[in-house]
Amino acid sequence: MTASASTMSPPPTAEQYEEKEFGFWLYLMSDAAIFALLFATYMMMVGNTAGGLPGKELFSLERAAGETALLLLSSTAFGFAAVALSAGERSRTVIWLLVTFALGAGFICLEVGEFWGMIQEGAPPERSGFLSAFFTLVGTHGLHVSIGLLWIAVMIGQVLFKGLTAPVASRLMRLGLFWHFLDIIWVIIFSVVYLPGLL
Amino acid sequence: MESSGYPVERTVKPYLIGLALAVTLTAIPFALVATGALTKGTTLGVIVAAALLQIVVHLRFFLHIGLRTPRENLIALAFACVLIFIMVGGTLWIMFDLYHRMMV
Amino acid sequence: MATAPIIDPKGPIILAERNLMFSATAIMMIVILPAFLMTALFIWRYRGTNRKARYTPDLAYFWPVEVVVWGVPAAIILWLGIHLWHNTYELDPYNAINPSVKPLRVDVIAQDWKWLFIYPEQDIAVVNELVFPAGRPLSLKITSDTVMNSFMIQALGGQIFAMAGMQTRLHLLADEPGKFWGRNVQYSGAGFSDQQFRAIATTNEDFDAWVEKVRGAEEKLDTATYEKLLKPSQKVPVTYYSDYELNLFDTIIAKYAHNDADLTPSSETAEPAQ
Amino acid sequence: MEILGRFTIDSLPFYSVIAASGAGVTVLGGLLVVGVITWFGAWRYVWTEWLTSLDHKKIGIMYIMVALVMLLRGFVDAAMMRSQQAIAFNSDGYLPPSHFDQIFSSHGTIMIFFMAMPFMAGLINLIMPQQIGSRDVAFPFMNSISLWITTAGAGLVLISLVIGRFSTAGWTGYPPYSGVEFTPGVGVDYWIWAVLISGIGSTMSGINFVATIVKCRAPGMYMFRLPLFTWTVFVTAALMIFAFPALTVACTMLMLDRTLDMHFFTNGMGGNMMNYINIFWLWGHPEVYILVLPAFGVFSEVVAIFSQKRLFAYLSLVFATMAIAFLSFTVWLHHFFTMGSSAKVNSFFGTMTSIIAVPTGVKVFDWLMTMFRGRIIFKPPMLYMLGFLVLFVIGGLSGVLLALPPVDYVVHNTTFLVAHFHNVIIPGVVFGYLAGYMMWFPKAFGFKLNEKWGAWSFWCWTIGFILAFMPLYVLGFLGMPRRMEHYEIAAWQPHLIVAAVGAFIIFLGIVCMAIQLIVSLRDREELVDMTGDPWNGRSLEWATSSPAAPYNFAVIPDVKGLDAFWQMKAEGIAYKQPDHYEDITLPRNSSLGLMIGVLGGVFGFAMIWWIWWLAILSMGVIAVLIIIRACDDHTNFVMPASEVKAIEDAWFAKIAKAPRNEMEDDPGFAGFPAPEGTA
Ligand code: HEA
Ligand code: HEA
Ligand code: CUA
Ligand SMILES: [Cu+2]
Repeated sequence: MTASASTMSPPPTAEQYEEKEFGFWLYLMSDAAIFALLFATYMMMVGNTAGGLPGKELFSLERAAGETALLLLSSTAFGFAAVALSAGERSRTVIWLLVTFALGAGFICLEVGEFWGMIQEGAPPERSGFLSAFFTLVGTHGLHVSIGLLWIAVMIGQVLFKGLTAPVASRLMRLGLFWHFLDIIWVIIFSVVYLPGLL
Repeated sequence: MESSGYPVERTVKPYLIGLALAVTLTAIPFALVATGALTKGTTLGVIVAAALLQIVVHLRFFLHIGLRTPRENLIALAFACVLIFIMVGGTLWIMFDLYHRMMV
Repeated sequence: MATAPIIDPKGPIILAERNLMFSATAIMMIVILPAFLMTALFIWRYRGTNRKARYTPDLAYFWPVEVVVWGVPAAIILWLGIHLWHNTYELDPYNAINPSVKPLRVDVIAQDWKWLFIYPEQDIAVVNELVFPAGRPLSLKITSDTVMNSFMIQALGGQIFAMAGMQTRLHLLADEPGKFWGRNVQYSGAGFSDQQFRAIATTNEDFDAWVEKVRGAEEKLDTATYEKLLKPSQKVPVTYYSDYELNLFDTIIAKYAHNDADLTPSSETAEPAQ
Repeated sequence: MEILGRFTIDSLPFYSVIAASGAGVTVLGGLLVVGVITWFGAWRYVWTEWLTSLDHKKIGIMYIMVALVMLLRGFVDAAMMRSQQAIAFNSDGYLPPSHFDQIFSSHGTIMIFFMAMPFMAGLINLIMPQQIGSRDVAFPFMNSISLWITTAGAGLVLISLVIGRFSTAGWTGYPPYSGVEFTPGVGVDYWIWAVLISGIGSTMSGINFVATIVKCRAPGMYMFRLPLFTWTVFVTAALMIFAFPALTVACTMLMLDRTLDMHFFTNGMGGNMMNYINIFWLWGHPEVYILVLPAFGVFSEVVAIFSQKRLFAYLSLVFATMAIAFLSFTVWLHHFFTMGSSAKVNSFFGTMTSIIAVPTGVKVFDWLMTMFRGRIIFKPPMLYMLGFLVLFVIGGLSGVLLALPPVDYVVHNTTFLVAHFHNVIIPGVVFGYLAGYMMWFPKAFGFKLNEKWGAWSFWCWTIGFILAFMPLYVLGFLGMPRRMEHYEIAAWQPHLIVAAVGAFIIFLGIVCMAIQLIVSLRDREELVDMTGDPWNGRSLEWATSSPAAPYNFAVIPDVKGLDAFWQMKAEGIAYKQPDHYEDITLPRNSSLGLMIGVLGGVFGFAMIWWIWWLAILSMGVIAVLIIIRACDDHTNFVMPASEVKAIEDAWFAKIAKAPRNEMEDDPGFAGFPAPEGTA
């Protein structure tokens, strides 16, 4: 396009935010399909321990409960950030985002610890089909959470530097969708992986 | 699922309700597994039911899916549910059928 | 050795499979031929230069046409679906062919790039040659000690995959003595093109004679010989083994066992809703 | 850790003359392009007008150029296979197995992922926003990322010619053969990463197209007024969103098996290769309809325009499209009937498969009914349409035969299957896209394509196709497996020779298309399309100028019904210049999409060769670039009304002195005369 006639760009319209939100929603649906197939694979492969340790001896109910609590609280904390955002309160938004971040980071720490412990116990992903499926499924969720953390950090920066402008607010709303979506995935993870595994 | 940059008026209330429900629906299956109070089959049933309910709770109170949600988002969600059901259900059906035919 | 099973089926399985194909093709002609005819006719009749033909630029809907256009194909597919269902059950390769006749059991192992046939009742093993009496059902258990293969003797019937750690079944029957061509049809690497074997249907007497001949072979298929045989090799000549290691077939499957525990759906929860 | 991962000097293709010359041609081709651009001093132009452009029309054209380049490669592969098989009776031919298997793998991969998919994405990008009366797609920047990472995937396939080797596991990459145990080396990794990367691009395209069609329609353009091409795009894009995750999962797990020694699909250790096949086809089957549905859309437009008649049974066609799309998710097992599933499973999936014939048949007959009582004009797009009608039906018939499990047991993995899918893909997909290419070319470049050479290309394609693939049905009955490098059965050879001749005639068809392009470029003055509506079209893309202005529509049209533009012409409200214009907001160029694409390619390359530092570095930079973009609130610019007015005035001046619409000169013409000029 010719550069001849560019004035400053106007603010996006309400429809454009709606488009973005819809697009992001579609992405989440697509991502849900990825997780669904990982779940299906895991369900098929739980028994394929190839003589290695099964889930019963690897998982810990306390740790799973701790991870669940952290993630659930961070989801709620994000909700409070959204409330602050809709009230236009910048510093309260930032504070709640920080809380969300901290809780999410705590979740990642627990999970990394869990993975590390399993590897130490002689149950790394290359030990059996079951462990490959476990690490891939739970690890993919963890990777998403990590990306979410990075995104939260970026958004904290944006709120601080740009304020609660319309584009920033719209990005925060999409981040919220993402974060709550990961919580749903986690609910399925503990219901499919940890609880039946420990039963 | 808001349409303009700013979210519509949000209150703390749905989040608190959601949190309370989610905590309950998590605590029940965890407690059952921890205590072994019920038989294996029943516990599994409860786990599945609690998970499904909790998904609905999250969708309702955290993602604010509801009647005000734009219709196309709901259609996309419903379509996703159907397809995921086909993909996961089909996969499990096929794979366990093959398993029974081959691992004798 | 290649015969087109379509023209010249050599056994009841392939005959049934072929007949299904013929009747399906025939029934589909009910819609396929009109499609051709209409195309030809409309091209000719409604060519732009033909000013005599009627021209109705706004004709966009006529419900009887829609009824026919949905209804006739649906009826054909209904017919086809019934036959499909019926024949798939009938021709399930796991089905024993004629339960009143005792089949000949052969265990088949795919290797890179050859086929090993074990005759558990005769206590012999053969590479790249499958001999069996005509008129007596052949009951095959098939596995692979390498990548996925697919076993097919097209003159007698369809194929089935051979996979490590798993066992598939195939039942075939040759009407008359003859020599057929069998091979792997699933790409398996450099030696794929030559991964073929002779399938020979004989008379009962010839079969017994052949078994005696193999029993007289010097080599036995013990673990060491098997390991040697397993190494990738191409264009392997027919080899006879007068005896083989006990439970060889099951040992090969067990090598790749997933787990001792049973893999049943019971230990899983239902599918996630989304 | 080695700084270059597992790269060694042996990775260069000096092991065989053929491989080395392939590499040489690839490198030379690249150098040639760079040389030509430099020679004309066009870098600046190429950079600002094309590479960094976010204009959907230009992105569309670039997609098609990628498809064109890859088509050459895919065709060379096909020609090599055909000639090898023609001579390899009782001899080894000229290709060793280790080369032949790379060729069928790269042919299948390229044709599906890097020829058909980009061609499709290109046509969609070019036309769909104009058909719905929009100024752009919903997410122009993401569109550019999709383009460039698809191109990066294609680049990886090309690089595999020069550095290392390509996969030998076919386009389906079945484990355990594709696992490290049986195929160590980089080949399969090239395949995995090329497919994974471009697959992500396709998922993003799918999201983009759905969002565009849902959110960016002109006022009055209700869903049930969408032109049929747009409908098929919508459905295809929805399939892309939900099918590509399966490909991503299958390939990722295979990659984890190969790279991190996991055991998803290995022999033993708890691996289960059947699951790969299951998940792969969970994508693979919808994929073939992803390819063919937009082609059906093109045919629906072509048949109405060139029969000069309204499309027959619009609603039926829409519902048939939806039915095909939905059913395509319920049939995937038909690709592995022979794996040993029980009769219950096989007959369920067989039945679901044959049901697809019903909505497809509805389409065929509704297209025929569109021709009924029409005035058919035999321009090249219509020729392709007619060729499709006749030939595709045969391919569909063989598909239904394959859907019968007992029949499939006999012909699965034989050339009968190869014949089936070329028989649906070439008349269906390729003819469809070529018809679209010839019909919409003026929309992209402002002049029409030579029709004589177009007709010749059609005849070569059709005759060549029949000769090249009908013998394969026979060969399938003669038991010839697919992927055979040589054979010992004399009865096969005559058929294979005929097939080779057929491939050569197809090649002539492609030559005709090249000539057509050159001749048309030369005669572009005569072939110029002044009105923007060279075929007396029906939908909104014909309401814009050719090529369309950056904003497509200076004033967003108000849609009153089906065949929106036709209606405007009928009511005489087309080509009315409004008395004033408004400022128009458009996306600003961005080089980030290109950079992300290039870095995505680098990342894939690093993962293939285990150059971990480079992988981390390129991923890191991609993350930074995305963050930069995510913090940018000024991604648009405004084109002032005065500039819009200037562009529009020039177009209306052109319309005013437009020669008679050339459709009018056709003896069969029956529609509206071209506009006399502006009011
Ligand atoms: C889109 C898919 C596509 C297309 C178009 C083709 C086209 C052709 N293919 Fe095929 N082919 C496959 C997909 C395709 N193929 C697949 C998936 C496999 C399986 C691979 C495997 O085994 O794993 C295969 C395998 C395959 C084999 C191997 C068979 C075997 O296993 O033994 C052979 C053998 O000769 C073959 C031949 C040909 C020939 C001669 C053509 C030619 O006739 C046609 C030449 C076509 C073109 C050159 C493209 C046309 C496009 C244009 C002309 C675009 C023009 C663009 C613009 C003008 C902008 N193909
Ligand atoms: C664009 C691509 C495309 C399309 C449109 C189709 C269309 C169909 N395909 Fe095909 N198929 C492929 C591409 C495609 N296929 C590829 C690439 C492979 C193999 C890949 C590989 O292994 O490498 C394959 C393989 C394949 C198999 C697996 C075979 C095997 O591996 O052994 C099967 C089996 O069911 C099948 C069936 C069908 C059917 C029933 C249709 C139907 O949709 C066809 C419907 C159309 C008609 C029937 C004609 C028109 C209708 C009428 C005129 C009237 C109504 C007709 C009746 C009532 C009968 N296909
Ligand atoms: Cu997209 Cu407006
Ligand atoms: Cu299919």
